[in-house]
Amino acid sequence: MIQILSLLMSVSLVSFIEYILPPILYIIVFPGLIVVLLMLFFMIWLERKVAAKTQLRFGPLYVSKRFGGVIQTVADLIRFSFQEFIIPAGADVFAYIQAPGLLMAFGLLPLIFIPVGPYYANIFPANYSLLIVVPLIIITPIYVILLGWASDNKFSFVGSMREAFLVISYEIPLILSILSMILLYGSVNAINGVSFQIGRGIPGIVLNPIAAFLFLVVMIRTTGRFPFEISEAESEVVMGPYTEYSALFFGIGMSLPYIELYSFSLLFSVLFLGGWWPIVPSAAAASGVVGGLLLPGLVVFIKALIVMAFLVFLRAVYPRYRIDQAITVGWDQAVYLGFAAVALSMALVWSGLV
Amino acid sequence: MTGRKNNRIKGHVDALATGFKYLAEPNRMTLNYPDESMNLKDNYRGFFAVKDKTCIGCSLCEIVCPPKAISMLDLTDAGGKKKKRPMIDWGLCIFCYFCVDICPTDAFQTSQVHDKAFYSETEYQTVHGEPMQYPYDYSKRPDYKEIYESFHDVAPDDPSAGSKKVVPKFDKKRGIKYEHPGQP
Amino acid sequence: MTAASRVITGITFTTDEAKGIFEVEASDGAHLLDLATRLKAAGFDHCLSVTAEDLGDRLAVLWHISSYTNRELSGMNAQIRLVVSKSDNVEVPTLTGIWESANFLERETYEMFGVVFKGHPDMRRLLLPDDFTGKWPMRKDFPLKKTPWRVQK
Amino acid sequence: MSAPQDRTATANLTYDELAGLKADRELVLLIGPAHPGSGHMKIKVWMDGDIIQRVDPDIGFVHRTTEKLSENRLYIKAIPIVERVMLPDTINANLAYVIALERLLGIEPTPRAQYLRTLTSEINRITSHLYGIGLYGIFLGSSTVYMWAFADREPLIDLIEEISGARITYSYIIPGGVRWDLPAGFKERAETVLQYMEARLKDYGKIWVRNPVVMDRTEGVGVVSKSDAIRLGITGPNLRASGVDYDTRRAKPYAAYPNLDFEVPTFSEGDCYARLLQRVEEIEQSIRIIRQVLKDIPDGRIISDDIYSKMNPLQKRMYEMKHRVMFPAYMASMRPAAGRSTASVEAGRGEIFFYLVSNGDKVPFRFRWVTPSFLNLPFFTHVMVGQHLADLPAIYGSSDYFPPEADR
Repeated sequence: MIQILSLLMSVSLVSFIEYILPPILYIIVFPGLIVVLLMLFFMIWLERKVAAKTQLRFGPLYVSKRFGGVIQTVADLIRFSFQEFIIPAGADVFAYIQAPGLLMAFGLLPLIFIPVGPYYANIFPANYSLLIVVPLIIITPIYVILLGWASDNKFSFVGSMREAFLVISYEIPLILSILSMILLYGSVNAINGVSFQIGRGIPGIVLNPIAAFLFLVVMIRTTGRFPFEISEAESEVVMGPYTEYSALFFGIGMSLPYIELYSFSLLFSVLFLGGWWPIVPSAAAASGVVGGLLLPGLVVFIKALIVMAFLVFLRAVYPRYRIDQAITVGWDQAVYLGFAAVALSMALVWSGLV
Repeated sequence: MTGRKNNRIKGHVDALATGFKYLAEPNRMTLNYPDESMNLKDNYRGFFAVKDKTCIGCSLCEIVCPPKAISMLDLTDAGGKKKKRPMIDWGLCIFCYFCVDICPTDAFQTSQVHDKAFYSETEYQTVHGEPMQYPYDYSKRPDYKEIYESFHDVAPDDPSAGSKKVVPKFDKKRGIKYEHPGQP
Repeated sequence: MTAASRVITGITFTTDEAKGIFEVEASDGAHLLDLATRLKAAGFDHCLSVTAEDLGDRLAVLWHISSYTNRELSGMNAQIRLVVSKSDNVEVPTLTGIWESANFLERETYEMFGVVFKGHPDMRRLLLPDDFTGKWPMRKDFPLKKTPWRVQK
Repeated sequence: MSAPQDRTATANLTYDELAGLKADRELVLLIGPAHPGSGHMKIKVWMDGDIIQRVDPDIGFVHRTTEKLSENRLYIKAIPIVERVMLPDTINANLAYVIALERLLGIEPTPRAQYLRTLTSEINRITSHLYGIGLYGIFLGSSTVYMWAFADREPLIDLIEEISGARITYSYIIPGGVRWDLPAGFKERAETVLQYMEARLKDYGKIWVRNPVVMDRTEGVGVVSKSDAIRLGITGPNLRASGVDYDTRRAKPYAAYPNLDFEVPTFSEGDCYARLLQRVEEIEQSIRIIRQVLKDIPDGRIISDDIYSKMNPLQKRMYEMKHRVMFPAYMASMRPAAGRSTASVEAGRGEIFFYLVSNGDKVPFRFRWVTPSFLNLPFFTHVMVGQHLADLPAIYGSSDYFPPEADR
């Protein structure tokens, strides 16, 4: 106890700003929890609003009418918080309660390993960031199966099995897509990837459009956007894995795809959209929190927002695929496309064009 | 537009382009109901009332009423004269206007009011638009005045009270456009 | 009904074209099956309705048939009528073997009128709830809560 | 093979033998009545993996004994009752009943009334098809086409509202004619709406009908061959999408249809996509019919002389002033002579068949309703078998099944 106190005493203001504040900032504020929450509010509202505009109607309007109903989602959150939380009679209570928490945790974890600025390397070890992000993203189906199984509902179980089938079928394309970018950038460190793109002046989406397209498709699939909103297909399996959940736990289930969408979009803008380009911090600025983390992070965030806005807009255009069609695409065409992406990267590296 | 051969890429591009077209130029057809309400056409079948002076108490409206929403009440007027008058149960009425049309003396006064709200079940049952007590309290008879105006005045419990009145206009591009007649 | 008749492939229909009635009466179950087979062969290819009429002490079971493919026959709703004496469970032969489209229609007639179609593959209730205890609601003797009405004479 | 009662009986079986025990792998899903994809009905589905083995539709959740109700009411009171089971196309139900009643009464409507019946019936057919297309959209997950279809019903509903004063339950057609005449300037407004509809159909084509995802989902799914469609007695657009060239409007002509020039579109494929295309084509044909009706509509009374002569002087004066038919007291007391009649009408979902029996009393002796959705029930028992679970909403949506209509 005394040791800790003395340690705290010895911490000067400078070292606080330099060593302790950035990780807190990173995890709690941006791109961590607070921005995730704000992003959730905004994104769900945007999705409803964009869909409504296409569909000849107004969308959320009456909560804060002057601002187009932008705090409708906050009102929904309040409603969810005061709803009764029901545990079904046949449910495995322990698993039923812990599964959404685990899902949420594994949905949020990848955010820590996605660098949104060169300063990131000073906070966390960034050398293997891509290698860590990929397994964290694709581990979620285990908990979705747990969710569906614990609910003791056939529709939940069918929905969670669908989710697992789909995520597994899109694992290989995802890995191949990221692998081709790793080959291209010559590093599993995402910061090096961004420096590569900024150094050449060409974003990854131009260097390897096949990988970018593939990543986009996997992103749509994994986050359950249309036309791949299959595991929660309302007219088929009610609400998929979340059928039996109510109150805040249902809110978790509803917001999880958006959180996944957020981490995917950040990764997409880092890997394919040139990261924090056009802000290129100098070596001196990169060592500061503002110049090395916040400003570049803002750029990455805006790019990610645009990607997310496009993906949520797809709801207004597409119906959903059937599960076997989606799985076939995942195991078949998408894998070939993945090999083509890898081959393209190898060809680019080999020929020395980049 | 019907035919099976389709270019997939063109199909995706067309679908996305159509979506963007409506996103850029939203063609909203919603009527923001409590804030705006429609000025309905003259023949709209809304609430109606019986003109007491014209009614002859023939019971035809009661006979023809499909949901049996009308029942004839035996009333005594100020002069001690007995007469039958229809009592309308708005909870049953389906607004088919069979009663209005079958009336041999055209004693029904119609209105375009369709969104009157009731607080309780007992308010459904009215004579001349005035709520009756349930069970029927014959001692509290309404005085025979023209109730017609009461339907046209916006009642305090009317959901569309104070709303902007709009007129629907057909439009070649937008289907229906709601216009504010009061505004230029 | 005006007594006109029309003959289609040897079967005489009592007709009233103004009212859209083309009727042939079956004397018993065997005759019914024979009639139906011949009508099917003549081109009546689907069953439009199966129903019954409660005639007091008897029950008339009706099959309305028409044709999708035969232009001449598709203009009429022919009906086969079989009158049987009324009891709790009236038994008549099913026509699902001849017109498969009679399946659900016969199930409905069973629960509403208590007509058991012998040989029907799936003679169960269809519309009424499982816990309904009354008997044959479409028969005229089914007790109703009646409210009186008046008619101007 | 039947399911082993004792679970330990399967303990010594090899994996392949276990897989052969179909009953053990069987999953029974109860879709409905509280399921977003079921409507007011329960569909009991036996599944083997993702493949549907057997379907048992349990209907009747919105059964309202309407046949019995109408057999205990005056003839005129059945008009609102028949409307209420088929809310998306009330005019057609109303028309079918009135035709049956007119045949009993021996009344012939006037030519102008016939054209007005055809006009409202075709507008109603468009709204009914839009309803079907919209619900098909939400079944496949496209909320856009759902919202579009329901919004685009609005101008059409407004058109009938101008004529009849109501939005859904018009009660517009009465024995002898119709209740209201066309308002002034109706033809121009109707033409505007038709042009709007035609322009919108192009956008429907881009975002929905020719959307590659929709084509993937619907092509080759839920195929009903021509012979199957006839054998199962499927009706309406679903029948024509299987290649059967049958339309009640042409086969059993009524109203003004014999005088009109229209086509009956058919498709030979019989899959879900064909049923979607069928509805779109029929909307185009309905637009064509409405244009003809508005061009050709004859002048004259909208109510037959039989009824007109029974009106009292005040009512006759009202008719001359406002072109609004008031009911003579005869409407409440009509007693058709004993007899029977049938009526067939092509509604949005298929053939409505009514069989009306009078024994000379003031109420019908027997009033048999057969509604198109009830005839389309074999979609559940026959067409869905062998398809994937995800195809169930696709087939259901494409058949345009409407539970209250089937339950009555």
